[in-house]
Amino acid sequence: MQVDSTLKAAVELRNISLSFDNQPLFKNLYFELPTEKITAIVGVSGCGKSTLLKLINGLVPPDDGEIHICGQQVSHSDQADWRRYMGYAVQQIGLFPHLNAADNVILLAQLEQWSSLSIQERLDYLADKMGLDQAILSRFPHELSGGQAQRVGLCRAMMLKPPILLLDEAFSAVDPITRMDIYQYFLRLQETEPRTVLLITHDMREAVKLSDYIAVMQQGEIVQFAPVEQVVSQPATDYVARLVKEHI
Amino acid sequence: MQVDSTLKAAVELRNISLSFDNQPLFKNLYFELPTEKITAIVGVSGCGKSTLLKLINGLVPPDDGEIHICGQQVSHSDQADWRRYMGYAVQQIGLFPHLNAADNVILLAQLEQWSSLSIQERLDYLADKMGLDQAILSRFPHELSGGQAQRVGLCRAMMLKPPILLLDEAFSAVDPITRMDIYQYFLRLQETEPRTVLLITHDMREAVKLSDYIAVMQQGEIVQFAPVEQVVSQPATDYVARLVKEHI
Amino acid sequence: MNRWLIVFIVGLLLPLQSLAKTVVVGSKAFNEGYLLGEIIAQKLTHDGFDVERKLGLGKTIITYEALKQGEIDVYVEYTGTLAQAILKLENTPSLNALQQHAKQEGIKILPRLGFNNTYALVISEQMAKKNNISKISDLVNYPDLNLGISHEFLKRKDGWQPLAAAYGLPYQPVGIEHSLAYQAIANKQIAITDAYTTDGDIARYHLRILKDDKNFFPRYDAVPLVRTDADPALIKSLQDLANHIDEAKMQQLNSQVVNDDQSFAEVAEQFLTDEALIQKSNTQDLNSPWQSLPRYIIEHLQLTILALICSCVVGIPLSIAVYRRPQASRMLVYCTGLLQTIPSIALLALMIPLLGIGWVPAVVALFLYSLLPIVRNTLTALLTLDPVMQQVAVGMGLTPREQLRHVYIPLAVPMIFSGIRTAAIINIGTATLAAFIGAGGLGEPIVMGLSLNDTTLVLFGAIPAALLAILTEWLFEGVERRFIPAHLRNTLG
Amino acid sequence: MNRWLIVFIVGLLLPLQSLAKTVVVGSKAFNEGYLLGEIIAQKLTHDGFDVERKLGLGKTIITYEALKQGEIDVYVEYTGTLAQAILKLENTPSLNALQQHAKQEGIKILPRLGFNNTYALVISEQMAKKNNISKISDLVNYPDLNLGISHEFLKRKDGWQPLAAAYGLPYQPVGIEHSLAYQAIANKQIAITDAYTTDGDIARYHLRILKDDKNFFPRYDAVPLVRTDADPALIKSLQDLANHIDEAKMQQLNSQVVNDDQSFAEVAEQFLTDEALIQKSNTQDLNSPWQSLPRYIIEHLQLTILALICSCVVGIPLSIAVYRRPQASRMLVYCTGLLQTIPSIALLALMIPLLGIGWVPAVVALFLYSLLPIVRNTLTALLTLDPVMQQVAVGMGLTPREQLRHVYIPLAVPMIFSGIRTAAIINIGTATLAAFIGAGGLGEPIVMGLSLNDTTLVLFGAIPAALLAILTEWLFEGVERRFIPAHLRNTLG
Ligand SMILES: Nc1ncnc2c1ncn2[C@@H]1O[C@H](COP(=O)(O)OP(=O)(O)OP(=O)(O)O)[C@@H](O)[C@H]1O
Ligand SMILES: Nc1ncnc2c1ncn2[C@@H]1O[C@H](COP(=O)(O)OP(=O)(O)OP(=O)(O)O)[C@@H](O)[C@H]1O
Ligand SMILES: [Mg+2]
Ligand SMILES: [Mg+2]
Repeated sequence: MQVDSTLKAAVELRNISLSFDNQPLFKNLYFELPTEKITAIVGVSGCGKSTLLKLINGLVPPDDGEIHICGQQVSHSDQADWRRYMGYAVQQIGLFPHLNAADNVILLAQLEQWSSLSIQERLDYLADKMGLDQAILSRFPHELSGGQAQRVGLCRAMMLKPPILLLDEAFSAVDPITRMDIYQYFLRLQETEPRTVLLITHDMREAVKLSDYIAVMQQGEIVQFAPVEQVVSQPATDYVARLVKEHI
Repeated sequence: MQVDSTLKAAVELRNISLSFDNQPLFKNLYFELPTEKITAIVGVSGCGKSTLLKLINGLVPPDDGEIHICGQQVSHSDQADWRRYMGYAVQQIGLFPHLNAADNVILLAQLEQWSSLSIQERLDYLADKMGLDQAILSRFPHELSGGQAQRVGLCRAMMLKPPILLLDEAFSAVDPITRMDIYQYFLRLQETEPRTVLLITHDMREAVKLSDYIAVMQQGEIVQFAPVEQVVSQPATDYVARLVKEHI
Repeated sequence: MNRWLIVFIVGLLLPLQSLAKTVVVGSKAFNEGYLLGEIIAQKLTHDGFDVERKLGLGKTIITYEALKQGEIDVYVEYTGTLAQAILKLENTPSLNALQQHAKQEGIKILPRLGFNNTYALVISEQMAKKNNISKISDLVNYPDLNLGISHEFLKRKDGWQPLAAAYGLPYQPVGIEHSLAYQAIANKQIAITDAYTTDGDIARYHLRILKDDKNFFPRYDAVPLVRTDADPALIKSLQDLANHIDEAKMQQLNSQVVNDDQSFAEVAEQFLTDEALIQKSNTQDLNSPWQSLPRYIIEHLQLTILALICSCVVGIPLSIAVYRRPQASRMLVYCTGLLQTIPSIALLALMIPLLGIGWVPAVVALFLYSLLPIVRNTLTALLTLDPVMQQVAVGMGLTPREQLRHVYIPLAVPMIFSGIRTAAIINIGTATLAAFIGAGGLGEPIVMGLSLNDTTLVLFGAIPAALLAILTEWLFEGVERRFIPAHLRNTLG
Repeated sequence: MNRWLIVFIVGLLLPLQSLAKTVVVGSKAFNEGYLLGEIIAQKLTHDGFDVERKLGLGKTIITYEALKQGEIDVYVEYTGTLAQAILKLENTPSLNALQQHAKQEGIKILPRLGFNNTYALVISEQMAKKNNISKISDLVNYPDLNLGISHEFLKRKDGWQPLAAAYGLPYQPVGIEHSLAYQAIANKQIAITDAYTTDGDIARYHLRILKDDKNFFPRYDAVPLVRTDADPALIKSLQDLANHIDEAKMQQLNSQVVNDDQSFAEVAEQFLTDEALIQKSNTQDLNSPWQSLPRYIIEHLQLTILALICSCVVGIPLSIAVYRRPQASRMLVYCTGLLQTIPSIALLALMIPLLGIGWVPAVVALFLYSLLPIVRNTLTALLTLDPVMQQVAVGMGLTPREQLRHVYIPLAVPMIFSGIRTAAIINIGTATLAAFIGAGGLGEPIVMGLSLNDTTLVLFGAIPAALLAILTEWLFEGVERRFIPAHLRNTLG
């Protein structure tokens, strides 16, 4: 699959409603994810960012509304077919404890029956970019430090070169210097082979540095969704203004 | 127990050595944690920050060396007795899945047989400071967002008002605005009833804002340990300089 | 939560308590024993007692010991047996003397039922009339009569030889199978044989009992035995039966069972009504297994639940105590495993010399069998806990006991329950073997049915056992729903 | 990894294959049957065959069916039994005719061993000499002799009545217990009784068999039976035995067992050596259970392992197939639970009409019993998986099959193994009951020992069974060490 780059939105959520235990979280949410751009979602803890990613990935079915991926409406059961084209790094990292770091990363490629050569190549490439050495790759998850595990999870999400990437606070446990390297890698990648990336972060500077668009979420609503510069220069609400002021 | 505030170091590690699978991590590490001050540890992912906390808490016994807490040398088995006086928020959060958020927080107080009134009071106080409402407190861990869970973990560590607090990236999943509130709370607390706090962070600005001292760790060694201003103005190594430069 | 659990368990065990207060009627395992047991049971029921029957317990010594140890409260014994086989007295003492001896053992002998079931020589009525023979000493005059004597009586120390000596009988008897002897008399192949005085066939074959005019045979008077501390009301009720059954009556009752194919319950009721000892009840067939079904089920449940509780109470704490020490854990698993390799019948048999018969050895055996699944699942659950949870529990300063109580065990509970459920189901199956050692339960109709080749009776045990298994599953689903938060629960319940 | 597992399993099952190629010698369950079986077994062993003994199989029809279905390869039958009880022929046909009938059933009758074990009348040698009685028709002249005839012979359709009619015998015999008859003759209480011609007591009591000069009794010639497709070498070896045992010889051999307390193996070896059919071996006591121990253990292992493999192969996939559907999971647990409530002996007995005797029904029964712990643990493990792991597995795009194969099952493995280990241990225990239906194993010495009241023999089964249980634990510890990463392993192994 290739995301049709002429399409404005690789993913489109229309009129999504979702409640947990009769507590509505989303009410008629509309959201579109710009094709081949990096979009950051920021917002208060618990406002529904991770849940939005789960909706897109199909892990949580909406109570109501439509989800379009690459221009096609998909039902909850169809969504399974799209998942391999969406790399997904979950907030809890969630490495498989019975596989070592390398095996966690390459699992999908093995199932896709890549040649072991191309698997090794891709693994080495990603590990290098993420600052993981061979010793780390051969450890089991419980032997990794928090930041190492998070980067292994990131490699796992990116292994198949998915055209869509969903990153849920994927750099939060990585130290600033390594993080800079990863930013550089992403920005360069975006120039040569652009992906559609949706990243959740609490670091406004990360959002500004990495992304093309910023979506600000508040209590299950997108209060501002605009190119970075616009969010910084014309914050739509007080909340956005505070975010921008405190962190830039 | 009260930490003797005339003591320079509430915790002192002397000549600590530790290896994992014959890979030495610490070699003759010396570290002291200033009494009733906030100390931040920063450093590359995987350099040994979390392991240092585990050494202090007694979760990992050193291969060699001495650990002094409040001026007394403690053996690995003794360390158990000190743990209730050290609030510890682990990097993986680690809420108990069979208890709801509130029960996770109050467990230790219940075991200490606090009156239910003082338990409720303390819980309400902490929840308020951490921006957790009643609805969140009654949820089970798997129903919490990442940032909510992290704050519940923080409350749990602080429940017994421990004189020593070990915080392993305890704010990383919290949004910037809420985080500001928590900073304020900590700083005000430190003025009225000062604690000995050791916090690990990847956010240099957090370190600068919150802490009195900063320890910079590199590959199992403390390369600079000084008051914040000194680290900012006179970085001891290139690495420290880069850290300071990139993030302030 | 714990309160509910206790209420639940106590509720289930209550029937055991209430049963313990009923009167338990026992009997030895032969027709007359069953019948007398049934008569006593119906009399007591009529007098307002809550009666449990433990009929057909087996040999004399088992039944007597059961009475002494309180597993049964009354059974009918013969004075001769009591004197010789039980109290080991040399010559046959008077009833009074016997009473004294029994008292020392805590046993009280109640008044005779009225018949003396001893050995006798019988002759056909016709031949007796013809030759005017009425007592044994008359035989001296008829040396030409054919005597067919049962092998047992020929071999007994107090059998044929001393009898012949005492009376000076001039015969060389032929050994004969007792069951064929009457037919042989009817066919005139033999004239005289030995018999029990209450044998139902005596009337049927028109035989006359020769009077033991030299009082050679010891008396085997049927007497109910109770313990000396028995409820006076019970004794009173049993005394009503005194002298209501003479030899002829007993012969007739025996014959109704053997030859007319009536059930013990029918014959007993008929007798008691005829003698105006009880009023005729309107209930249907008393002997129907439907009537005993509740008792079977309750007994089965009690066996299973008691054993299960024991193995939980022993197995789980034991596993918890050793799980941190690999060697000890290994030993524990090996030992519980070894117990499993003892075949169930062998284990039950092994228990008898140690614990006697009844529900105690059965519960112990079941308890031993149900340890393995519980122990292994508890150990495995504790040893495969999420290491982060362990780190946090230790790191926050919980003592080892608190770690277990508040973290590890709650997290291990689904797996431990899984072991308990497996153990419970296996127990329900194995408990059907308990009937072999008189512990009752659903094994009773199964064992009876197998030996009588009565499939219906077998199903009376097998189907409820199967239903119990399903009920158990439901119950555990309910308990788990109560005690385990939904998201941690084995959702199939 | 999988390769090793397969090698391991095949390695364990190999003996089954090799045993399948041995000759299995059967016998019916009475002394002469055991003895003839042992003679054949030793002869075949001497001739280089790999011999397995399945002696004492039970009734005629079970043994015959076992031969027909290939579970045993040879046993000794009597021509009269073959004609009447098995082939249901009216009058007694010639050996040739019998051969024809048997052929249609795929059975080949080998030449007679030489004796005819039929009914006969016997008289004391002394009395015979005195009155010059040698054949049954002589009896017509001595109407005063006392005849004591066994109850069985009296009752048989082809027993006393037609015999008396055929010879015109003027006696009114007395029924007597067969076991007492010889003593009665010795005591001169009776003069004549019935007997089997090969009864070892005939010589001992100095009795003479009266010649059946009117050929009243049908012939019961002992003949080895094999299947028509039997190995010619086997037939050849068995033919060597032809005409080596006449009635007197058989009497003597029977007597050695019954009266001289020699073991079957000793008597058989003595006989074969005396007749120069084999050379005397130098080995110690052939009957020692030590000798059979390896076979017991191998059979036991095979039963247990086969059943365990079956229940893994069925139980684990079945649980995996249903675990997402609560209703189906519940049904599965209920059904496997129901199977557990059928008492083991009843289940084994139930199998006989369906699957005959031998190891097939035993394996099936064991398989059914070991399902529950495996199914329940598999289900519980899958249903209590860490939900984050499930989220990640689904979210990264694994198909349901891949989720199971690569995530859920590996994570569930410690718990599944725990179930398999419980099942294995329970199996080892329950397999001891397999001997009841001729499936061999360590139950064989236990069952034999229990019936002979020989504790040593019981221990010959019980101790290896216990050791097997420990061995099994070790084995599983090894397997787990091989297949489960250390940090996920139930560390006690
Ligand atoms: N059980 C273990 N076995 C082997 N290596 C281990 C084990 N635990 C930790 N390590 C290694 O020790 C090093 C230090 O780990 P630690 O968790 O202390 O790092 P950290 O400084 O906290 O990193 P981060 O910022 O990523 O959390 C890492 O390289 C890690 O891979
Ligand atoms: N299974 C659930 N049951 C009930 N409430 C839930 C459940 N899952 C999530 N929630 C609630 O929904 C809200 C949104 O959660 P979500 O994880 O999307 O937040 P978030 O924006 O990712 O927050 P964070 O920045 O802290 O990760 C939270 O208040 C959370 O408590
Ligand atoms: Mg989130
Ligand atoms: Mg860390």
